[in-house]
Amino acid sequence: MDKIQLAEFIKSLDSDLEVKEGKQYTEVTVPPSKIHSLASQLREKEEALFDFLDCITGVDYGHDLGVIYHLRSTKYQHMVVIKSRTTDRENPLFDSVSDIWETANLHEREAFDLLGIKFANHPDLRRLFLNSSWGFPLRKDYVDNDMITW
Amino acid sequence: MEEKVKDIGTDEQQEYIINIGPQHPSTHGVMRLVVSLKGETVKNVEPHLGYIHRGIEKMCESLTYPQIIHLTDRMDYLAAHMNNEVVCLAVEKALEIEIPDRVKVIRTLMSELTRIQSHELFWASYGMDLGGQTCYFYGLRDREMVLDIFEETTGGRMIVSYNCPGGVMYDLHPNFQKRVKEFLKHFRKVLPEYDDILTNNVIFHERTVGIGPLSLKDAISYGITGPSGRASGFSCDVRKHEPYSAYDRVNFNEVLYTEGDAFHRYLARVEEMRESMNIIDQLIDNIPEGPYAVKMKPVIKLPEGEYYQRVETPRGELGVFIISDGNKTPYRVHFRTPNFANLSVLNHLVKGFKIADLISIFGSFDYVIPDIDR
Amino acid sequence: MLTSFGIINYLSAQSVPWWKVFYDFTSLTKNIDAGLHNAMSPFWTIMTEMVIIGVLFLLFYAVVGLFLVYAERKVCAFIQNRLGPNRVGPFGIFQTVADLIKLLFKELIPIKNADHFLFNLAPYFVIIVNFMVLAAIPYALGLHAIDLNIGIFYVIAVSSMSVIGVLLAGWSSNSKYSLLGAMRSGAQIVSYELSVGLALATVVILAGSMQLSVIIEAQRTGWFIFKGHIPAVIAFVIYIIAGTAETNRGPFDLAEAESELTAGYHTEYSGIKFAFFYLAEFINMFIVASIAATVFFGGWMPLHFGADNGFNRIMDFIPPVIWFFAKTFFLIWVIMLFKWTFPRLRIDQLLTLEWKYLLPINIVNLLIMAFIVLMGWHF
Amino acid sequence: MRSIINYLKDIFLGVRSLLKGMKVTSKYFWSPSSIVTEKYPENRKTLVMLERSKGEVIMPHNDKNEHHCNGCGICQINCPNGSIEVISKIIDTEDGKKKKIIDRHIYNLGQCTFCGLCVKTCPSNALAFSTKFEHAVFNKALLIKVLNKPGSQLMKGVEQ
Repeated sequence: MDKIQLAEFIKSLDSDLEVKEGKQYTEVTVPPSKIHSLASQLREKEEALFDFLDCITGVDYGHDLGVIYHLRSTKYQHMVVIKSRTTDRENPLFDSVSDIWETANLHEREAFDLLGIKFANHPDLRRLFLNSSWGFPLRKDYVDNDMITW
Repeated sequence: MEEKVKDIGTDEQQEYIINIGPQHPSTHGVMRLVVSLKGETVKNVEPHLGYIHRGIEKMCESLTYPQIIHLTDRMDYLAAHMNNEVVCLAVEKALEIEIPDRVKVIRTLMSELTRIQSHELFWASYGMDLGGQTCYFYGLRDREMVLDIFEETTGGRMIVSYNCPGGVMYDLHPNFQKRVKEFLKHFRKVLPEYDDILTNNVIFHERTVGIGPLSLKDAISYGITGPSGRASGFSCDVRKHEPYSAYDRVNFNEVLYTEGDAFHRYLARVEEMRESMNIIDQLIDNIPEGPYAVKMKPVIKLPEGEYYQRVETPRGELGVFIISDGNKTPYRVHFRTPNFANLSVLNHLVKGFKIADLISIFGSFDYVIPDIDR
Repeated sequence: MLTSFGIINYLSAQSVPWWKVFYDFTSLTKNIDAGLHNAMSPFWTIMTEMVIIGVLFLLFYAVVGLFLVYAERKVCAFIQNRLGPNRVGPFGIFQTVADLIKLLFKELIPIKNADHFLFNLAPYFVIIVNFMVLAAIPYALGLHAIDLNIGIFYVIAVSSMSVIGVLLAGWSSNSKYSLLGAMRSGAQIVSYELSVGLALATVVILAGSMQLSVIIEAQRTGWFIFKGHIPAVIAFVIYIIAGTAETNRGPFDLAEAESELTAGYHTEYSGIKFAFFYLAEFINMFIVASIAATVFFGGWMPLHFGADNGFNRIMDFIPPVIWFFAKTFFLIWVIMLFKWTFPRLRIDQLLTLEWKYLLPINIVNLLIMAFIVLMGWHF
Repeated sequence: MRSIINYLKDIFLGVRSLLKGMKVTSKYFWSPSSIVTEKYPENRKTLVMLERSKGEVIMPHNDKNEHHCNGCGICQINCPNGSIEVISKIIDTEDGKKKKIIDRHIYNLGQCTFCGLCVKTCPSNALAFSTKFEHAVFNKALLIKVLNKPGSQLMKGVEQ
């Protein structure tokens, strides 16, 4: 399946999806509420079979907080990028995909730790690197008060 | 006395909890594993990270692209060259620069040398984890020759900082080819000794065969890449599936096994050293002439967009995801590091094995802790 | 007073060159004993002799312990293509002395929740057991503190007590690593006692006695490893494996298991108490090697083949002391080679090795040996 | 019967593999020429570092105490972790013009990560790496070095 067919296929899954051709990969923008259903369809459907999750990147866009998923199929070797954004900076909530790909467990904990993005239904959402009193360092409005100088 | 009896609690709560780390001989760095035991049998393992978290992703947001490279050296310090390369490849792809053939071959040669020295250190430290301390010194002895090759050309031994966007920092040293051939000759001689000491050793077999088996389905779901994934039959070699640099012009085998236990993870790495030697053999005499770097603008600005690039490090697939807003510094950089993904499977694998097997399984994944923490 | 101590008396009276002493210590010790008897009452004679022997053993313990630590470091360095200690003294021979002085001055860190009495007792337990075994070993002709008629039995019985010191150390430290190490060590030593005992029993059948001096005398016409041929070789291999395991050395160093339990049962010990454990480990190795040398390689007996012949007489020129220590240190080298070559076993594999392999082979071997002795098929 | 044969075969193969390993280690034990470690402080005289080895950043001066640095500050801009500070001053030249020259080139060895960007990007090749590697000092402040020697001047002919 080439990129165009893939884009057509993803469009057919849900009419709300915004599918566009990025520079490298097919990019799908999806509202936070639909991430889990889309992800499980991409994982299960025989035409797509995205069984390998490369990485989950949390991004602070200034106003919005977003999550970017890089998915790959080990059978067809094609790749898709799923993006999702929310404007809620206080309580950004996305659906966890750790029940679909086990590796998402740590990636989501990392995103939570560094950007404060929460994942619903995550089995074990705790800070990963930093202690609980620390801010969220990868947010653009993060101020480092303890700058070490010498 | 009475109180003490009360404290023991129910059978469920009776866990013998041991902290392995942050300072421990076999965690290979500062990492803490909280292990719940029943007798000597492991019930649960919980990794505690962050002891060496330096915020490299945050620091990258305030540095220009050439400056990022020296930080990536410090993630997976055993594969510093590949970490450099992945950023350079991403930048070059974004700028759509055509890279000279010489640079591609130099990068491939250096990558394979890096892979050999990293796997040598794995061999050395895995032997030491299992109690054969002599392995450690033999491994380091031969690794020293590779480090000398690095030092002669790049000036650095582990932290090479050899790549830059558009090429490499310096040309190859005139002695490079001679030294590499010397090393290969020596290494071909000592590799059978490695087998005699460890690979064929009956005690080593007892300690690793059948320990921590990982199925193909789990390997994909947990995102296990590199030799660890290939030991489970997961064909995930980026060099094969998405060739970069000069990998499209060399012949090599992707080492695949199906057992997925600690022994085959070990064996995959030892075999990869042989494959790497083959790749170097094919390239070392045909290094094309030409410039060692493209002339770049003094200030590199990436066009707005998102760029994802992956390479194969000795431990698995390393991905870099750069979001650029058109400035000279990236808007967001995310590293998909192989060790981070490989770590997630640890708890799944060790349950029900002995504490000695925990060390064996942990060692067989060849974790580099700074790469996990970043 | 000095003249009555015998040594000068002996040397002047016997009119033999002084170096002849090295071939036979019997008359020297007898003369000292006689001299002491002349000088004082029997009670004080025994007391004085015990003090002299005690001091000699203390010195011997320290010298052998320090030398073995040095030897181990050099041997492992050469195996690993390193130089090893080379700073203190020529070739670093005083390195271990310097280490000992450092350990003497180091603070003994008190552990808050440890059982202090047992915690302090444990290292001495290990050391005392060592001394008790050292007393029974014949170092040369006549250089033998007590020649018990149940020598081998005594050695087996006493040496197995050292596990109590290890268990005490692990239990009383109140540390999780220590406890795991001690429990492993307990299971290990109890199991491997069997193999050590049975392997030695094989030789006892061949020699017909448990007395070490008789066993050595029986090897005047050839060492047991040659006389008993196949069963003796099997017994020796089993003994050296089980002995290595009993001393908690690699590849059986599960009690320490550096990469798993940091330092096992002596994790919490510091300073000189740690040094006691450390020295005891090396003296244990010396004991295992010297017992093996005594029962399989004739102890101080020079290399003899058959009855009186020219070859035997040439071999007799080398003093028995040198024969004994050469054999012992060769075996120690082999044990060190084990440690620095092999990876460590897991606890269940360790027990499998003992109960499934060493013990059955050993029992069959014992039967074969008994049969061979009955039929007179040995040399 | 088969199980007994397998049992004995296991023992035989196991012992053989162990002996093979011991052969390798004892081979190295008896060949002192294979020792690779060196007696470091003693062999200082004969120790030759590889020429490109990154020991520290220096500013080469010729025998007339002249260097190439004109104080442009590109190394300072390129340094990723702020370990270089170039302080320049304005002087009057003989022909009455104002001119910017370097006052002090401050290099903090303690922060340097040896990425080599300063040496590579310097437009007038004023910086280089030396192979000196013995940097241990008792005071962190001693690691902050001034690279241009006192009284040194810009070499004639390399001015912009």
